[in-house]
Amino acid sequence: MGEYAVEMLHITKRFPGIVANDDITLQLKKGEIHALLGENGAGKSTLMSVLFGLYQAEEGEIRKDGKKVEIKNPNDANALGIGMVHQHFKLVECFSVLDNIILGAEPVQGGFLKKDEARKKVMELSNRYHLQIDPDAKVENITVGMQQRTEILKMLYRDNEILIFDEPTAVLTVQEIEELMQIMKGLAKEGKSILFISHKLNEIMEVSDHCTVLRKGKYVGTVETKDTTPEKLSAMMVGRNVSFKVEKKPAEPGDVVLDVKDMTVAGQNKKDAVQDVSFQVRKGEIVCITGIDGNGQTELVYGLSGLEPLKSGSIHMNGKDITKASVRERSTSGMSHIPEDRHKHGLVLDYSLEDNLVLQRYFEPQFTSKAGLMKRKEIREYSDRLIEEYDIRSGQGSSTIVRSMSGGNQQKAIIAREIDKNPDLLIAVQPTRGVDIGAIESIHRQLIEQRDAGKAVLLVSLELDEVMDVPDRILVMYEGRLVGEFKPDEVTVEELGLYMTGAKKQEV
Amino acid sequence: MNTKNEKKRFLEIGGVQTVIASLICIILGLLVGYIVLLCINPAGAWDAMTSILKNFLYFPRPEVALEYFGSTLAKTAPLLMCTLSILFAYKVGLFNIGASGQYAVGAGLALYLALAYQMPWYVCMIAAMIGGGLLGGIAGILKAYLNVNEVIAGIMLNWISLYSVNMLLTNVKESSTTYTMALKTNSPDALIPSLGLDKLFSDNRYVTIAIPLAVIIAILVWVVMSKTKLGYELKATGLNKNAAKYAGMKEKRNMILTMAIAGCLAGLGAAFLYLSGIEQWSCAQTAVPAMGFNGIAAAFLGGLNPIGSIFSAFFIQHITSGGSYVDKMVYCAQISDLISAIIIYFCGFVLFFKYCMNRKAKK
Amino acid sequence: MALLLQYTLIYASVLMLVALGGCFSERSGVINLGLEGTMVIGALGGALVMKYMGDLPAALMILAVVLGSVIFGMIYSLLLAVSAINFKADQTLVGTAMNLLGTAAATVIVKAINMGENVNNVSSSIQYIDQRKAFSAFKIGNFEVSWFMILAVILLIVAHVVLYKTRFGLRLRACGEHPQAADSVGINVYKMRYAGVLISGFFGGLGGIVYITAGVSEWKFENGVAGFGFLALAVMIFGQWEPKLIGLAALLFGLFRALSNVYSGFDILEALNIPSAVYNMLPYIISLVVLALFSRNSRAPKAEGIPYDKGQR
Amino acid sequence: GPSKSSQGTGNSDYRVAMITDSGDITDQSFNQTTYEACLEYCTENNIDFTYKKPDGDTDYARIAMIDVAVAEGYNIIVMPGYIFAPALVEVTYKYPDVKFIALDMTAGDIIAAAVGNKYYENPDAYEASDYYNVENTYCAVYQEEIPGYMAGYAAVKLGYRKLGFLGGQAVPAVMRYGFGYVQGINDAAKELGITDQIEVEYAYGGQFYGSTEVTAAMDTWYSQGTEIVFACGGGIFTSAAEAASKVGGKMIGVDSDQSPIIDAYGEGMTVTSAMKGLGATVKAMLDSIIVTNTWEEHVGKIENLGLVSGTDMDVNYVGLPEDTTQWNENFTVDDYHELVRKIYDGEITIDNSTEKMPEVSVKVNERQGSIM
Ligand SMILES: Nc1ncnc2c1ncn2[C@@H]1O[C@H](COP(=O)(O)OP(=O)(O)OP(=O)(O)O)[C@@H](O)[C@H]1O
Ligand SMILES: Nc1ncnc2c1ncn2[C@@H]1O[C@H](COP(=O)(O)OP(=O)(O)OP(=O)(O)O)[C@@H](O)[C@H]1O
Ligand SMILES: [Mg+2]
Ligand SMILES: [Mg+2]
Repeated sequence: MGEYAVEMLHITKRFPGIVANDDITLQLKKGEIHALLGENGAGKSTLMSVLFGLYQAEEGEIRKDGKKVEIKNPNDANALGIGMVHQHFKLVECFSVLDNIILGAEPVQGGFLKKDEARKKVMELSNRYHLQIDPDAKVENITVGMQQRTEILKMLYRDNEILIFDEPTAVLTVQEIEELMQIMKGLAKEGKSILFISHKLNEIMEVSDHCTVLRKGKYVGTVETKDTTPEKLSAMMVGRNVSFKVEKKPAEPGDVVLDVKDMTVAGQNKKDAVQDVSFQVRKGEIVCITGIDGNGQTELVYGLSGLEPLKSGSIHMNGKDITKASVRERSTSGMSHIPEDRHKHGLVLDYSLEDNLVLQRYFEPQFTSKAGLMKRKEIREYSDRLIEEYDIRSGQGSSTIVRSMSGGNQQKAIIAREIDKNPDLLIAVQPTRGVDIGAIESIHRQLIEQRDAGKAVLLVSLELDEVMDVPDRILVMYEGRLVGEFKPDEVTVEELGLYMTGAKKQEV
Repeated sequence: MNTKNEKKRFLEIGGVQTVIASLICIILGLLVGYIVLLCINPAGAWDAMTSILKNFLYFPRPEVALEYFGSTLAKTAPLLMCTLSILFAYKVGLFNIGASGQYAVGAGLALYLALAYQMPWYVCMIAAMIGGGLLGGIAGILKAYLNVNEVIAGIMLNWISLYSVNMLLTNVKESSTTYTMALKTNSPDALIPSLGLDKLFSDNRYVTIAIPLAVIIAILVWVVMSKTKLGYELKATGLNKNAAKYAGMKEKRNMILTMAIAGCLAGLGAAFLYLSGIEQWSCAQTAVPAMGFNGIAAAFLGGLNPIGSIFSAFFIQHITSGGSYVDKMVYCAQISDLISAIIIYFCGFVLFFKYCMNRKAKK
Repeated sequence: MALLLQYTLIYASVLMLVALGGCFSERSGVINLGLEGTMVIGALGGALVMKYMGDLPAALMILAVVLGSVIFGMIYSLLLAVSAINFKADQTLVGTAMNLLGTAAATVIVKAINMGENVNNVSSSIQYIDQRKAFSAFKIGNFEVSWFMILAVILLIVAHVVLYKTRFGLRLRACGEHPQAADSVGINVYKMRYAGVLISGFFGGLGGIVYITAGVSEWKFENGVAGFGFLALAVMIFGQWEPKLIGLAALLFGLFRALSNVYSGFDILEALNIPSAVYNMLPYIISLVVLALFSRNSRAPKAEGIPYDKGQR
Repeated sequence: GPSKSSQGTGNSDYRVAMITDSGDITDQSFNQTTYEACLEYCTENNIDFTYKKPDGDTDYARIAMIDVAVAEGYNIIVMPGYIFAPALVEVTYKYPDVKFIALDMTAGDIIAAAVGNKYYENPDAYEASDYYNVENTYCAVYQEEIPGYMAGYAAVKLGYRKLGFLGGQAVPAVMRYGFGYVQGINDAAKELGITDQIEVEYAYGGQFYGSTEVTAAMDTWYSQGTEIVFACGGGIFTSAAEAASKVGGKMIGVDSDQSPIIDAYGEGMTVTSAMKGLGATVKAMLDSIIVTNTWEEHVGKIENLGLVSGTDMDVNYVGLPEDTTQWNENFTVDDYHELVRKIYDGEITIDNSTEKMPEVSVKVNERQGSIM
């Protein structure tokens, strides 16, 4: 028995046209938390999928406890005690939490489910690891945090010794992230070995023992976390130094661009998601709305952009009443919107990049003739320009199908499209979610450039670094209401947290 | 090396792939069909297969063959319209299985106006188009506002239309038969004009301007889908209705519009057939018109491309008509249905073969 | 009244069985639009058994008929399984082709058999006058209960138990909702979908034989099954893909179908003198209205109709 | 191809082709009887025979099949059904050397096919012979109303009071049977002075085959007291027989003596059958062309085939089967012969129109639309 729980030696995995993993070696010690770091598309998820049996590597071998093993499918992985929390949760929405946990490893008698036995075991695990769940709740009705805990319980239920977490924190709130870090540390202390993927260096610094860095499918190196700094890590990952502190001049707010009064938006359930919210955004300032996911930010943006009607209240933009205006009218009168969910709203994934880049302006005379024919040549020129200016990387340029692009580049395309519209008001919702640090830097820079060009920017984010660094003003949202307003340099993260969880309140 | 590259590039062209994939499906279908024929009666299999494939060429005299070529074309026109109807909706992410019902309604209105009110052909044609469009629109509204799956709504509407049209057309049927009155004798103005086209096909009077019209409409559909703002919007709605809404498109309206246009196409198809006089509606009909279902096959066989559909619709009609020349003393009448059903089944594999070729070409 | 009940139950058994078939297939993620064709082929299987094994003792014969029809139904459903699961063909197209193919194939086969026996017998009918008598379980006055009705009820309960109480059911449903999730916990999605489609062949085939023996002792295969497969799909949706509700929906649809046949037994209805086309349309109109009212929160399996590709994420 | 099959194996210059109408040769009715008669005759005489089924229920498709048959070298074309009228109008001039036998074809059918519905406005203004080639075509129509009448008359005389008529589709031949049946019932009831005791259920199935739906409707009839049903339309009798077998109901067969096949559902179920000699006509015509050379006596005619003699039952084209009809003391074979005589002599007249239900004094419950 060696010191490694799992070794992945010289793994090479190719996809048509790309080497996703090129001779990568990763050794996971028993009882350690090992972080995996790399830009979007560096090959992290692929490597983990190989370990979990979702893909087969073309070259290289996997060793478990020093012995060579074959992992052909998740069943094999399970048998070897390897479990994975996927980047995109793999939960059946209409099943209960309990059903999701036992799926694939059901206790049965003659084919019939023994739910009581399963429930007992799950609740035991839940108590032991402080993983709060409601076993009978349907997954579609629970928070992302609980979904995450369900995924973790899924692994523990199978007595897995090696746990893979693929970007588990991308969708969690600060509190939930903190909780998760504690859970991971606890698991490691129990002797479980953990592989942890994240784009957030502070998390890696906090929990991991080692960190392996990948770049463009290649192995860059493995370092001991306690011997390194975020700066060093990012340099390893991107190949250059990345500045974390956002450089910006003080704001010079001008006229009011967006004026929201007593806005109320209906929610999924009986309760209104947004209640009597009023605020203003001026030219030349970035206002950030923050709060824990599910406190009405999404609906607030839907209301602003016209995706959902208001129940009451009014919206004025540049003095004009746009309360009842359609999405299109808002867009043409100067509103841009970087949506929260780029796959749901932001992109037509099966359209080409150029078609996506004109998604908000295809109807303008420069792209469509009077007869209704699309001006293909002009569209191509426009798209080529944006690709060049915003450094959108893709396989076949303008004609690339967006689905095949990496998440970070998809996001860049949206940002390019929305900014190039030259809006008076830019609404940016979670603009950096799931994007690597190099891209985060450039997105932040662009938001500030917009501000400096005299635009109004409304940022909606729950990424605390972003909330503290980018905006000029912070508004905290809790249960559909605005409960606090701050200047970034006059408030601490802890203070914000109190407002976000409803522990403190002020009249706004 | 160079030629290899060229070959590779040639294979990468979407159109080439579609044609090859469709040909593979046809060949597979014919092969399996042939095996079935062999199983039933080995002696007549070859003759039967050639009769099906020859269709009008079965006639030794060229002028007769030409005449029946014209008839095949006359029946291709409505099939092409149904194909376009299905294809159009499919491109927008909707499955218009209701084409049959829209077709029935088109036939109902066209024939009713022609026979009860002696309306001229263009009025009947427009009415058929509107009728089909309305029915399609209903399915669209149900989908857009009430989230009713359009396939199921389409199936229900097919039957409702069939029974309603039967009831309506009973008012204009021949007094001693179950058929609607013949247009030639009862409402000659309702017949689509030939403008001399019939002369090209040994005076086949069913060869009307419906045929070139159908081809023009196919080209029009292609232009709309790939070149216009409307096509851009509709396709975007089909691929991601949330994104369409986000981009300020009226996604509900687009969905309804799509189904309505699809319905118009199917309704027009019925007008093309019934106003050519080649067929009379039987008011005792208990099966939904097969045209709509054949259209599904033709749409896939044509690689979901409007231009490809012109050829695939012709091919499907060609073998359907060819089926009637099979020697009925050797094989029973349903054998031709069987062969075309087999080919239709294999049409389901077109996209798969295309995908395979794509992968091969990329490698 | 007894007649209305009788025919309601007859139609309900058919619709229930076929809808359950659709339910299993869709729960696994494959839309089976080819149930109409599957019914015809299943009916053919059962009819052939009656033709060739009609001399068996009643109980054995019934068993053999059921077996014959379900085996035929299952084999036929492989056409869908192979194309939709392995070749990722469009399920709606394949289903449609199967409907066309089912009637044509059954007719060709029966004609070949009939002509094989007697060159001049070109009919596509199979007769089973005596055999059919065995299906009657017992009679209460005018009201005749057939073994098939009893079987349908049993299978309804079995379907419910399988779907909600067994490991197989849980896994099947997972594949129709989120195949990637199922795959990631080691469930073979392809296998489960095969199972779903084969079960739909089982039920579809059984529904076919029940349909053709319901009211006649001779079936002409040219005529297919008169849209029952499609009606069953509506029953399935109305029943929200749940066996219990499918049972109720089948009863409702069966009632309307029966009413259109026996309305002349009711003086009020006869006095109304409504054309029978209206009665024929009723089940379809009602299902459309019902769908319009209840589809907003439709609980269709999320992944139905989408081919599963292991490699794709 | 046609060239190949034109070198037939038959030993005659004549080659016979039959075209089916909307049904198939398996319809247990019109097409099937014609097909079987042709096949039997041609096999006996070693003559090439084939049949063609159009690929759709359209005149165009029917004409196409005639074109094919002629192209293949067939020179006697048999067409069963009024539905061929438009085809007849078109092809008889086109192929002067081919001989056409059209069954169930009235002059009205031909004229309506040629001039449209305006024929019905003024039927007397037209002459059928203007519209088709009388040099090469023989048409025959059966007087189905006569056997229909006989069946209805006999049923009432035999003691049945609640009767039913189940047609296939509402096509002229079926309607003539049905309307004749109702007239027969009415006349018998009048003779017995029991018109108030008689009730007739009247419906079309909408199809020429049995199905659960039709059985359900028949169950309703029988369960409400209907004693006997005249099932008239191909295989639709199976549904009526099914329902009858459950309650010991009775049936009347159609076209031929159907007692053997209907009685499979229950011993003694078939009271009688309304027959017409379709097969006999086909054979007689083929014989007149091919063997006896008497075609000239028939060609150009549109014959009404019904009663040829008031006394010799064997030569009549229509009638009831004497051996299997369940005669009793109220209505004997002799009474039947008397009835035939009266009809032949014109003492009894039967309306043969198919426009609407005949005016009668018994109660007729006519169903709106067909069952399917
Ligand atoms: N199923 C697939 N088919 C084809 N190519 C793939 C597939 N999965 C991954 N790739 C390719 O492999 C590369 C590595 O992808 P991977 O998902 O491992 O990246 P990642 O490091 O996890 O990125 P991210 O940080 O965005 O999650 C991608 O750039 C992509 O082009
Ligand atoms: N079907 C596919 N074909 C080719 N490449 C793919 C495919 N699916 C994913 N990829 C590639 O895999 C990489 C990672 O994809 P992934 O789904 O992890 O998105 P992501 O970049 O992490 O974005 P997000 O943050 O939204 O999850 C991307 O570079 C993408 O190009
Ligand atoms: Mg990843
Ligand atoms: Mg990511």
